[in-house]
Amino acid sequence: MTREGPEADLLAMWRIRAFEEKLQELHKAGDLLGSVHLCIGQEAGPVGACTALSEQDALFATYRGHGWAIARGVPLRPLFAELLGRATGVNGGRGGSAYFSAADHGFYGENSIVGGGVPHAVGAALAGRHDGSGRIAMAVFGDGAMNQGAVPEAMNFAAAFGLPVLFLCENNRYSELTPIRDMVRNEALTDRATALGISATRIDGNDPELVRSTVARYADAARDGHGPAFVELTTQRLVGHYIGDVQQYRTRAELEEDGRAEPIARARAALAESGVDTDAVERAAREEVGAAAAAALADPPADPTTAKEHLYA
Amino acid sequence: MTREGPEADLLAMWRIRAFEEKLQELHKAGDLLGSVHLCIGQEAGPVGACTALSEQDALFATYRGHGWAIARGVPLRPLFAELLGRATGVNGGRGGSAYFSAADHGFYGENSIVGGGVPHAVGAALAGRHDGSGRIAMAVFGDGAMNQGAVPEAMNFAAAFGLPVLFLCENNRYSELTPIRDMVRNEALTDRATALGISATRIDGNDPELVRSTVARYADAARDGHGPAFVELTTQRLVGHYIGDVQQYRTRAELEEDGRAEPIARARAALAESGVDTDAVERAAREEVGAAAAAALADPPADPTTAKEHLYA
Amino acid sequence: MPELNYAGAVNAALRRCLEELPETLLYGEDVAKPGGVHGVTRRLWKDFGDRVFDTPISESAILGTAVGAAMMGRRPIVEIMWADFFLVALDQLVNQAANIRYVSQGRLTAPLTVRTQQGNSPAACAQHSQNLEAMFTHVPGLRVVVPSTPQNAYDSMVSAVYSDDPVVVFDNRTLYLGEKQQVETGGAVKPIGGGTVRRTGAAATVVTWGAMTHRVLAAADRLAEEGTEVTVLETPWLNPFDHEAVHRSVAATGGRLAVVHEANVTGGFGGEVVVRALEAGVLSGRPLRIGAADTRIPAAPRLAGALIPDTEQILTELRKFTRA
Amino acid sequence: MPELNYAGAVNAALRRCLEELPETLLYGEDVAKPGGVHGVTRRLWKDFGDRVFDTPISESAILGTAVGAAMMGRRPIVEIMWADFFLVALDQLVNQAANIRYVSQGRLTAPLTVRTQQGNSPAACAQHSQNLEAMFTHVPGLRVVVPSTPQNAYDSMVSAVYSDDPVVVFDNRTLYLGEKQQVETGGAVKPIGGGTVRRTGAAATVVTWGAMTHRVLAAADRLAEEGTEVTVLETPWLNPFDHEAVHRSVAATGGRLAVVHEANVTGGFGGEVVVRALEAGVLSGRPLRIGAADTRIPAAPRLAGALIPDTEQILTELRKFTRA
Ligand SMILES: Cc1ncc(C[n+]2csc(CCOP(=O)(O)OP(=O)(O)O)c2C)c(N)n1
Ligand SMILES: Cc1ncc(C[n+]2csc(CCOP(=O)(O)OP(=O)(O)O)c2C)c(N)n1
Ligand SMILES: [Mg+2]
Ligand SMILES: [Mg+2]
Repeated sequence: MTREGPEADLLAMWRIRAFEEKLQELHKAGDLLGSVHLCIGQEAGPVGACTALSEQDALFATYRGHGWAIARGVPLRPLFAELLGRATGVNGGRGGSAYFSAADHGFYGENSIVGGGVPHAVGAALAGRHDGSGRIAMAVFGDGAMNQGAVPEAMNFAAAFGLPVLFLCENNRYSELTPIRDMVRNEALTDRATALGISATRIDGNDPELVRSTVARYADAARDGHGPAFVELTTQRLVGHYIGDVQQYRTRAELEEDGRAEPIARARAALAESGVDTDAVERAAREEVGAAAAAALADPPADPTTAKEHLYA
Repeated sequence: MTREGPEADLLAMWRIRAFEEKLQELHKAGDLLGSVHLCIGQEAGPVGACTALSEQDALFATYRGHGWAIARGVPLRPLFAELLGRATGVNGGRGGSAYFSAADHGFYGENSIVGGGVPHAVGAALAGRHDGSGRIAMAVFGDGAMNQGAVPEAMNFAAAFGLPVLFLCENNRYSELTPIRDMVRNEALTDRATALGISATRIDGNDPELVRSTVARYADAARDGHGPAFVELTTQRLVGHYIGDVQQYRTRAELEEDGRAEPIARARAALAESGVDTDAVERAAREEVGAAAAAALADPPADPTTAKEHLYA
Repeated sequence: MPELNYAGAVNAALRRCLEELPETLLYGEDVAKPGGVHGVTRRLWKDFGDRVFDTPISESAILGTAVGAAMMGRRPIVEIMWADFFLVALDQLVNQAANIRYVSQGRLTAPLTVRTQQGNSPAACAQHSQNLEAMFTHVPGLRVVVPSTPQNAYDSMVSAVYSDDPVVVFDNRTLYLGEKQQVETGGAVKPIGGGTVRRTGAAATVVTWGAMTHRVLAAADRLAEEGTEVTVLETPWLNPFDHEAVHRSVAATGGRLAVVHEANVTGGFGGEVVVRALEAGVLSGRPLRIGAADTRIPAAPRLAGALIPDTEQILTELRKFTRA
Repeated sequence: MPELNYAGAVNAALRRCLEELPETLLYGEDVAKPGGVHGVTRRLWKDFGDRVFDTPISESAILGTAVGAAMMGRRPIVEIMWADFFLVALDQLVNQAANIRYVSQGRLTAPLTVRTQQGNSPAACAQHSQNLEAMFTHVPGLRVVVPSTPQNAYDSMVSAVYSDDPVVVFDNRTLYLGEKQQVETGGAVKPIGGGTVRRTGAAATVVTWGAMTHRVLAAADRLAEEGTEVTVLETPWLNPFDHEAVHRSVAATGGRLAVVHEANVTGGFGGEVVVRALEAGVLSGRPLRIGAADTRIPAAPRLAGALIPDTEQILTELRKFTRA
């Protein structure tokens, strides 16, 4: 299977969804604790966008970042291990579900402060301007984050200096339990980027190929010195804000509609038509994920005697 | 003389300018200490906007707020007294040049944190919605403040809830010693308001009558439930950011052009043509200001034994 | 007296304030229709209409509008969902709210209450685990309270809202769904300040607040079984803080003082409690400070557990301390 | 050795860092073309081109981009024009920079330096007068230094920039244009931490930092004329803080310890210094804490003067203390 193309995309999306579904199981079983934010339904964004990035590019995500880490190529076992508090986790259990990083894979971290990572991406782009790497950076954040002051500050900073950074807004229509439409007067979030002089577009975020080509185009422009860009991905989460959120704030009709729009259902239908055995793709993903989870569960827990290490140089 | 009309406006503008020029003198003489931000050249904004407000409306300004306080009707003697650290100051010397208030006159304070007062105005508008006062609120801030996160946060908050607040941006083209054009990619600052769903316009901020009619129109709309508005006033300061700033960052040509655009020169020329004795207007303002300053200088200094009072209820 | 858990007690206090004080408003992220991410503000939106509302994710706007509304005579109660999030908007409390009364010589006031919750819970990340009360107790002009039981959560919330000063109320989310208690609702509004003697004993005075209270009491019970009785003074109000009560107790317990909080030790408010006792001349020998290690807080519960005092650690340290 | 005032010394240190470390960047509001509102960064933009630049009034973006650039191997030096302005963007230091190394187990680091200045100057308003170092010393993961002389401003700036941890450097603007001093520029980079014995005497140990150092020394001189010699320990580095040096000195001065800072007393770092000495068992009798009154700072210099320790007040209190 190649890295691009609909079948590869489906596998990549399944890998993420199977990972998230496994977390649901682990949470139910009591192996996984705390607040865990799943991206079930939002897999097309990470899969499309990450395949448009180069190795040296820097990605900054949010607490809803598992899919982004996986799409960036972070191996599954140390990811599970991180969430399970194992010594073998990508951060030895220090980060947890909402705040881990895997710099080796260009994944410069989740962030559990809404908007907190967005200026980091701008800083990474600034670094790229000076270190000769040709790096671009990408910040991923939600619709709700648009209302957090650090985000427009970071966007303006990037615009003013023409920095090579892409702002990717995953608009899943909700911020925790509150719909974005109730929190803004103008729902066209791209207008905010345009107002800062940033090229902006809103696209179907459930289509990995469209995400890839859009991001690739802006990434090329950024590399060529045309400055930042803003891409809004319309998408949906099929599950609650965190594991345990029963989504009383959504109607059944809305959930059904989202179920039809979501990327895996769509990709599966399209590929099935062209004769691909999509069940096999799903099985492959689930096997990979299952093996990684089992291995991580068997990994040694983080060692409390090391808990004070690494605070200072 | 009536409250409105070109001659009243000229007097009101002269009152502000004479006040500020007196401060220059007092600073030179060592009576006035510290960082003092004058609004010389920017008098049309306060004069035009404040005459469009009602008594119960709430105004929130910045450290460059003397003119706004004066236009709101705060008497000159306690204003001077405040800046001179006198017990008779509007805040008994606690506020100083950059952070005084005079709530009795609907002047809810300067603020010396860039953008810090903008959410206060939104909060005052929110209060107005609940207290039956029919109050609207107005936040005044500079071009540079547009890049401070609290400002877009406050603007979106007002927009989302349709609150009766006017955002008045005094664009004097500089933030301290740095030109706004170097700090933004899109110089049309009104776009940022529009993007949030806020009606916005950019007008000649050196024309008090235009400022008044524009603000009055939006104030009426806000009172009628049409939500917030944003007015950008193009203007200029004829002096440094603070007393002592020698403005090396501005060319002589620019200063000369600003000298032609500034509101008092323009109003004087216009009124002289229609036969008004504008020198008499100036003299009247200077006399009033001179008397107030002299009185304030004779007022008792703030009493150090009271310095710990009023911290808590 | 209704039986309420901590969340229910706060809810009852908020309901009382909304009923009694028409100038109150209650807002924050997810507090209205969803009833709060911890369910604390459940049903208030239904009953009080547009005085209770959800906001954008804009902490500077939440706090800043509360300051502005308070200046105009409203009495806003706003929520910062996690204390860690204060840090994106601290200006509005420290540079703004705290200054208003002082600088205007009382012509303006800022009677607002900020509700938040803090501390570590299993697997919470480093950005959702801090205990930040000491940052606020260093700021003249702000009142600070860190309750621990349904009753004192109720009382301090009502007192906070009735106070004419800005008050920050720090809950701990691990307490919300704790045991129910008979809570005296209604009744006179208590003045802010003060604490409670939770048990008495001559071996030492242990001062504590917030979620640690329960661990300290459990440790003190165990210690009592071993024959050592300590006084436990719970002091939810850190500003105003009742230093005199501490000093009286320390004097009565041989000059021995221990302070226990969840915040990390260095720069924690425990240090202030100790120094005041020292300055008052009531201490004898070395005091004991127990708090989180001076590190960040890792997500893995086993790691965090090694850094944050639990009953076992408190017991061990108190045992050593009282026997020294 | 060049003769430099404090501002010149910082400028020289920045110049050296920009020369020696190509990965440094220097930015902030008005720091480049205008050379800084206090002239500290003058001419650096001319000489280092686009590595030195002016920014929008966006403290979250300034600090946040510095964090991001530092994670990628740059070594940013950024300015927050007034320490009070940290409060609009504290998240980026406390929730972000301080966590990076710890949480990533050292796979990522945040070697950034934040320059700021603080304290009161004549007629500065309440929002431009605070001393906030204690907020930062309570945060594990951040280094903190508060210099007082051209030489230690130079040294600590160089050490800060070379440090692989986030460091906050608090200047005091009243020192910038103070007396010139022979400053040893160049030379080996000193490790962070430590302090200086500024004078010795047996009557007491006085610990101080920042602008207060000069007032303390002046008071100590006057006290010496009266026949009482105190040791003055200047400790610019508050994290890491050399508690051992304080304890040795306290032990050598009869267990008597005074701490003087400009920040308000309650919750100030002085309390921590005292408690550590108490915990180390070197104190005897009551300590002395001198700092600003626990109020806001009013603009009128006569009012502020009544709240912030000056030489006279320090002298009076030290006199009483050493004679007690
Ligand atoms: C500064 C800050 N405020 C509030 C929160 C609490 N919070 C966590 S996620 C979230 C909703 C974010 O919504 P959105 O940006 O749309 O992202 P999504 O969760 O939908 O991916 C909120 C309010 C936070 N983590 N940080
Ligand atoms: C949060 C914050 N950052 C920085 C400053 C320092 N500062 C004071 S005035 C100013 C420039 C503001 O420019 P602008 O908003 O255009 O207003 P103007 O002074 O031109 O009226 C700056 C950066 C501040 N007071 N507050
Ligand atoms: Mg969302
Ligand atoms: Mg300006």
